[in-house]
Amino acid sequence: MPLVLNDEQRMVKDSADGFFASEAPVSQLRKLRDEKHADGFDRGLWAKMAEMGFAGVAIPEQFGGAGLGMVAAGLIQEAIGRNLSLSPFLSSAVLSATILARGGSDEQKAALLPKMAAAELIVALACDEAARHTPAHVATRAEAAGNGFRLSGTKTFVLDGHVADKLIVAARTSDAEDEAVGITLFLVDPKLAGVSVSRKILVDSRNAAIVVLDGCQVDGADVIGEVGGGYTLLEAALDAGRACLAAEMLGVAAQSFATTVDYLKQREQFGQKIGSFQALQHRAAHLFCEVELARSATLRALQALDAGEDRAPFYVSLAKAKAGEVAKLATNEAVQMHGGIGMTDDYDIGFFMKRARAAGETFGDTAFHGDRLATLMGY
Amino acid sequence: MPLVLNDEQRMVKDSADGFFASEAPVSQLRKLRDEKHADGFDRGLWAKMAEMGFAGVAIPEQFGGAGLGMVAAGLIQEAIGRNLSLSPFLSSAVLSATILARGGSDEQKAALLPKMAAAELIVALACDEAARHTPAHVATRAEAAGNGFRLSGTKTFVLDGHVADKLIVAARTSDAEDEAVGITLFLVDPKLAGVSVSRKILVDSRNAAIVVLDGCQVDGADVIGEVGGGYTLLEAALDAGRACLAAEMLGVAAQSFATTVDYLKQREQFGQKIGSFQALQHRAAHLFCEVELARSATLRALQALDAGEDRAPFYVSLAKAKAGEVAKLATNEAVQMHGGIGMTDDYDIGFFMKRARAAGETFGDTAFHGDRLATLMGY
Amino acid sequence: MTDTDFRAETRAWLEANCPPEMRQPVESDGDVCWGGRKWRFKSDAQKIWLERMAAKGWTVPEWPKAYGGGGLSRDEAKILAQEMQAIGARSPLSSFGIWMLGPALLKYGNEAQKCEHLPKIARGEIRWCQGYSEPGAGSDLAALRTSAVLEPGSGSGPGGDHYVVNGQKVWTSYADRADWIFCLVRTDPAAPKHLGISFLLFDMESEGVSTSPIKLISGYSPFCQTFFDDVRVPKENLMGEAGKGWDIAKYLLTHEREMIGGMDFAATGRDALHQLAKTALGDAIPGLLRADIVRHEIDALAFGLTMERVKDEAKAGQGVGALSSMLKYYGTEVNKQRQELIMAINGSDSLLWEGDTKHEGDMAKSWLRSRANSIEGGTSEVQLNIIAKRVLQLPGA
Amino acid sequence: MTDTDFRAETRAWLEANCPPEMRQPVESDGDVCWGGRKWRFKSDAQKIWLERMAAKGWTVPEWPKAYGGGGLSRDEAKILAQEMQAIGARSPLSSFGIWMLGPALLKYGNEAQKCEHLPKIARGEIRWCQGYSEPGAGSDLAALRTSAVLEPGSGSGPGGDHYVVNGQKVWTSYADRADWIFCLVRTDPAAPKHLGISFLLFDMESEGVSTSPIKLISGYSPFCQTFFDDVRVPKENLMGEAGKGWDIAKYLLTHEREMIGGMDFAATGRDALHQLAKTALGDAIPGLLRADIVRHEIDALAFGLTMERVKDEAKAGQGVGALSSMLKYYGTEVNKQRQELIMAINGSDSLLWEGDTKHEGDMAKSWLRSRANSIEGGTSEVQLNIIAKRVLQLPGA
Repeated sequence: MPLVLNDEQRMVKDSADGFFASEAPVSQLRKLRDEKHADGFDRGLWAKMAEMGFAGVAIPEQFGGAGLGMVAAGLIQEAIGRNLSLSPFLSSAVLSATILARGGSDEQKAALLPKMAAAELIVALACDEAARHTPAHVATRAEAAGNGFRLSGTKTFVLDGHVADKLIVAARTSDAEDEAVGITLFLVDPKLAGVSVSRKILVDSRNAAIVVLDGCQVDGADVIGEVGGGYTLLEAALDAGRACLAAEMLGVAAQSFATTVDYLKQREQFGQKIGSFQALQHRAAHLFCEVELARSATLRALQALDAGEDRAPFYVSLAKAKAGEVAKLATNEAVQMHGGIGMTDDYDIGFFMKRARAAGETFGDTAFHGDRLATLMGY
Repeated sequence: MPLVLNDEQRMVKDSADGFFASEAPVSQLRKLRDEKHADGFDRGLWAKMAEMGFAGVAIPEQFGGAGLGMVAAGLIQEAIGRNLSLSPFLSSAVLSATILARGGSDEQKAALLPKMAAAELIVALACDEAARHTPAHVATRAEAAGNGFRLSGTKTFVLDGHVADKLIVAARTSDAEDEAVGITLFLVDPKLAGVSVSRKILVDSRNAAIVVLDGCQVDGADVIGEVGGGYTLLEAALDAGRACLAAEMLGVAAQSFATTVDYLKQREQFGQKIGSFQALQHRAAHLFCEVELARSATLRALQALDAGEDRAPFYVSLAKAKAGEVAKLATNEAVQMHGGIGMTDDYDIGFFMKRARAAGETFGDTAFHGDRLATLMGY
Repeated sequence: MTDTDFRAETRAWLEANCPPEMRQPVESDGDVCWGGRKWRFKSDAQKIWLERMAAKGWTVPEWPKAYGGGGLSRDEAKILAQEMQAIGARSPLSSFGIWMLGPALLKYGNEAQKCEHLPKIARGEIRWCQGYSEPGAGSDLAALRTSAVLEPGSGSGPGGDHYVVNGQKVWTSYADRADWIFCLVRTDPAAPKHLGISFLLFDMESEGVSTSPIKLISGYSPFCQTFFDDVRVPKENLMGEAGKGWDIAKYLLTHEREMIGGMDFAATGRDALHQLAKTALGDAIPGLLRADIVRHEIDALAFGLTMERVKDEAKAGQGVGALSSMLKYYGTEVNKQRQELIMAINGSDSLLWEGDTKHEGDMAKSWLRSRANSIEGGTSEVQLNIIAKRVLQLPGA
Repeated sequence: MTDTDFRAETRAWLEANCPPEMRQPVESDGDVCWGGRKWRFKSDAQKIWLERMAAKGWTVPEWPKAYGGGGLSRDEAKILAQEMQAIGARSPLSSFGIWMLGPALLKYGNEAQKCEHLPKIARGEIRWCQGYSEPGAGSDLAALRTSAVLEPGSGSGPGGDHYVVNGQKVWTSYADRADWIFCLVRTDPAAPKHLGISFLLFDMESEGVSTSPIKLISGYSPFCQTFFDDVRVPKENLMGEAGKGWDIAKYLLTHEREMIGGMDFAATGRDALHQLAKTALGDAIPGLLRADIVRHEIDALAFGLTMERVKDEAKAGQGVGALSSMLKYYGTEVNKQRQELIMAINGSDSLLWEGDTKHEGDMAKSWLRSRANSIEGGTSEVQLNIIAKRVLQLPGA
């Protein structure tokens, strides 16, 4: 498949670029942060994202979604990255929608996906248990009890957990030699007895809750997919999320870079535009190349997911690793080249650096994905 | 101990700097290379190095040496690095002298060290067996036989092996759980039956022989130190060699850097001195810092060896790792900043890059010493 | 007194006089005493410790006794520092007066200025801030435009007794908490850029001075914008000659560079990064992260040794000089890298910003704070320019 | 013809016409045919293979048939390349004529020049070299001083029929083995630097041309110094207009950049670095080396995808353009890093230079050769300048 966007994808790109720039620019992030908004995002925006078809981008048309696939999802999240727009897009529309669309029962799909596509229901994924992403390390237990299971354990870094109407929880239903075996995914209502959700505000003004499950009772019908076979679903969802995070970081990097190049053309020091200093020119030119490399790797990963390639995890890790490094470099260079003003809260560039760090950390950083890449190459 | 040279060391430095610049400049290396010299070094120079006390720098005064220690040895080798001077200094005066001075019997010391200090006898160390340095991997066997041992195995990368009057060979006298145990060091005459030495010319115009031992019979009196306890001696010698290599790479880096700065001040392009281009200025300024860091780490390692600190191996690996990276950077930047002329054999800078690579590889590269450093930190 | 005697005496005095509370590790901002008229001591112990140390002149051990210092030799000062470190004693007083203005006053101030200002710095009575950068004159410091005009004289004299200062400074550290400012002003607008600058000292309570804190991306506000609106400053508050302020500024910048570059490494009990990693992650450290940590430690250790070597060489009179830019540049880059790795080691925990637990947000804030290291006190780019020009003497640099 | 038919036909033709020997991997220099008057075919098979391919125009598949090309569409050319790769067929002919002069002739040459030179290039009869750089004019190519002066006319005409060329070129690739040179010369010394330059073609056997090989640090001599001493060149050998040579030069440099940047990645069967490491070291790869390899592979893979994307975008008409500098810069840096890592993986074996075994010295020579990648065809610094100026449009760049 050629590494270019097709016509449909270019339309998605144009509409996403326009939409987020006008409806959810960085100033909205600043406002929501400063007023310590209870949700941490604007529900009006989220509703509009449903109207645009964005909330249902990864949901099949038969369940009310747009069924556009991962390249389209990535283009939306790239625009989100350019504008630092806040919404439960990643948690609900990408991660949870992928799990339900792939592994949900007909009843679960019919009950949940249309509402998710319509932005009437937010579903969050509770997977991580340690500070560093290790998806197979699941200590949360699901013991058979009543006509279902009783869940106990603590989940950290549950993106948008504080606003979730439903949680998807990974828990261990049996022990096995291989850590990846014996994990089951459950739909959990956060209002159930034995579930407590505490919001944590992060450096990038996004939220990731801690979810404590203390003998919470769920029904057999709340199992997603097969008992003990949840890891495959989980990895598929995580890879979709990682590829979209790569796209978001690409957006963060590209926008920081564009802002910096503009600044280099305006700011004067020592009687000339600082953009005329060759040392800065060379660093900017190098950065340009790096952003282009991140773009290629990201597009390839998203395409591989859409095509269902066996090598998709390989390309996803490549994209997440490369885009993570590039976003880190681009935002740090942006702050440095802006000098003092880049360090002030009044100026937007710092928000990009914060988001680059958080997105880089989410679902595996460059070290994680570099190691995964090496393992996938049998190395 | 303060990180400065004392008066004695400064005298050594001055005399070594002057000596090698006048007696063994890069042009001598070029000449020996071009005429495919049989020895690969000038025996006249080596004799003069003995007169100067350099050949005996690490040999105690009671055995005819200068007994000046490792800081002094490092200063000599730094000057060697600046001038790319060829001699068996590292192999005989540092590595082998360290082993014999530390572990040799009184007879061995009396018989060998004075001649080594006088440059009348060259002793080379045969340790490595694999392409990547792994000193404890010794497959060469020493089976008890006659009134001594019978040695069989193949040694690679025996520095100056082709001109050695004696070899020090590491061989396994017993198997042990820990690879480091059961290694014994032997003095071997390369003219013995069952020993074959083949010279290999390296990229830096130095030599490292392959030594094949095919049931070569040695005497019990040829064992250096204790049977099975050779590894400690070996490591001590290797650390002395590594610290001196760090010093040599410091010299290589500093000289390449100085040459490059001179070139930046002379060469014109686009109507101005290329040294006025800020991108090159910043790279040169960064390189200046890196060379200073390598200098500090190297001096600390040499001092730690002289003081017999327990942490000496830690500092040696730090110095070898850092100086290796800096020499690589400095020589590559030197070639790049020289442009086309730097790629020509007629110009000297390429010799520095070649030596930096070979010295970086010798007795463990930065990856080896970074890993060793981490292990020493319990990590 | 021999060094051995001095050490024994010092140890005994510290044991007797350093309050137990002042031997606890510094935990929060208020634990570090900055002094000044507005300072509120966090505890009696903090106040007593400052008074006792100031009485001995040991807030500034190497300054002359005549100006409130301890009159110690360099070796004695080193012993004092070692003995304080041995019992974990906190520094009794931190201030820009001690680190920056003091050394400049000793070198460039007149006797009256030294007698007036140095003892107050030593006793923590007056807290100073630095008025250097201006909007539009960041790295290009000498482009500053804050003006100081001598008032017309009354009658026949050559001019009045006061300068009238107008303009705006930015990045003034803690201007809102400082009592006095040392300030670069332009006294001769007609002179070439570097020559029309003078060095002025004045009270921040003077009429016409106002400050406004700048909120940083870390959420902290250590810097202010500072405005001068017809501020009248007595003529005798000029330090050095009029028009020679740039020399003093350069001298001070050198001090600042060394301070910032060495800051993190001077911190007592700085843990090695691999220890932090082992504590946080146990033995299962991802291969690429381990490699990054090892490479960082190599640089950090070699840099630490270089700081040591530069000091030792200076003491031995062997230094190559002009190395403060190297220390500033490399030290801040190493520190930034270290903060980046601390974040990586701690994964999602490092991202916490606000929350109920005590130290939540600290990690991210330290990381963000460190980003400024390579900007403040002369950017990394300016340091590299200086090395290229002064050390390497490259053309046109 | 449909692509499917074309593929089937091509496959059958290749099967029937590509000699088995020409399906073996390239092992040494002589295995690659460069053509020209001085070429000595290594084997009959090499000669036959060239003749058969040239007869079909498939040495230059996309050139028009009229000029000796194959007249294939881009898609057809891709199919041909795939089918050749599938049976491991060697390229029948490599040359600067094909890669560089040909495209420029097609764009800037007149009909007579195209008819004269293109078929000879396609058939491998004439081997070309490039006369660009001069001593003192390396990165600053336009500073060249080789002069071409029109002979005074005989009688009343505006000038004679010949240029007289004097000067010196350096870094002329294989000038000692080439038949003709395409050469930048200064025809108007009075015009501004970039405007006085013309593009001249002439025979290397002309009187007054001499070459002297330059020995490189790798031991190879792929470049020469080339001297022109009153070389008479017919006026009609001027390509394009007099004084407009710089435009042609820039066009050609773009081609050269893409070629050098993509060189290593275009190589058939390039092994991934981790495979080399596993083969050389087994599973016991030191942690830091493994990390370096992984990081390199990330960059190399992302760069490979970028090469692909740039081509695909160009085809789809979506390209951002001016990316040849990016490919040249990044591709050569990645390749240099790769060579560095191959040396590290192979440890002391990589250092071998001369010896009895067949491939001894190859690794070190490839490593040394790669150092020139970021210098030849415009240094990395020049590429970064171009990106800053043309793509980012930074001021004063």
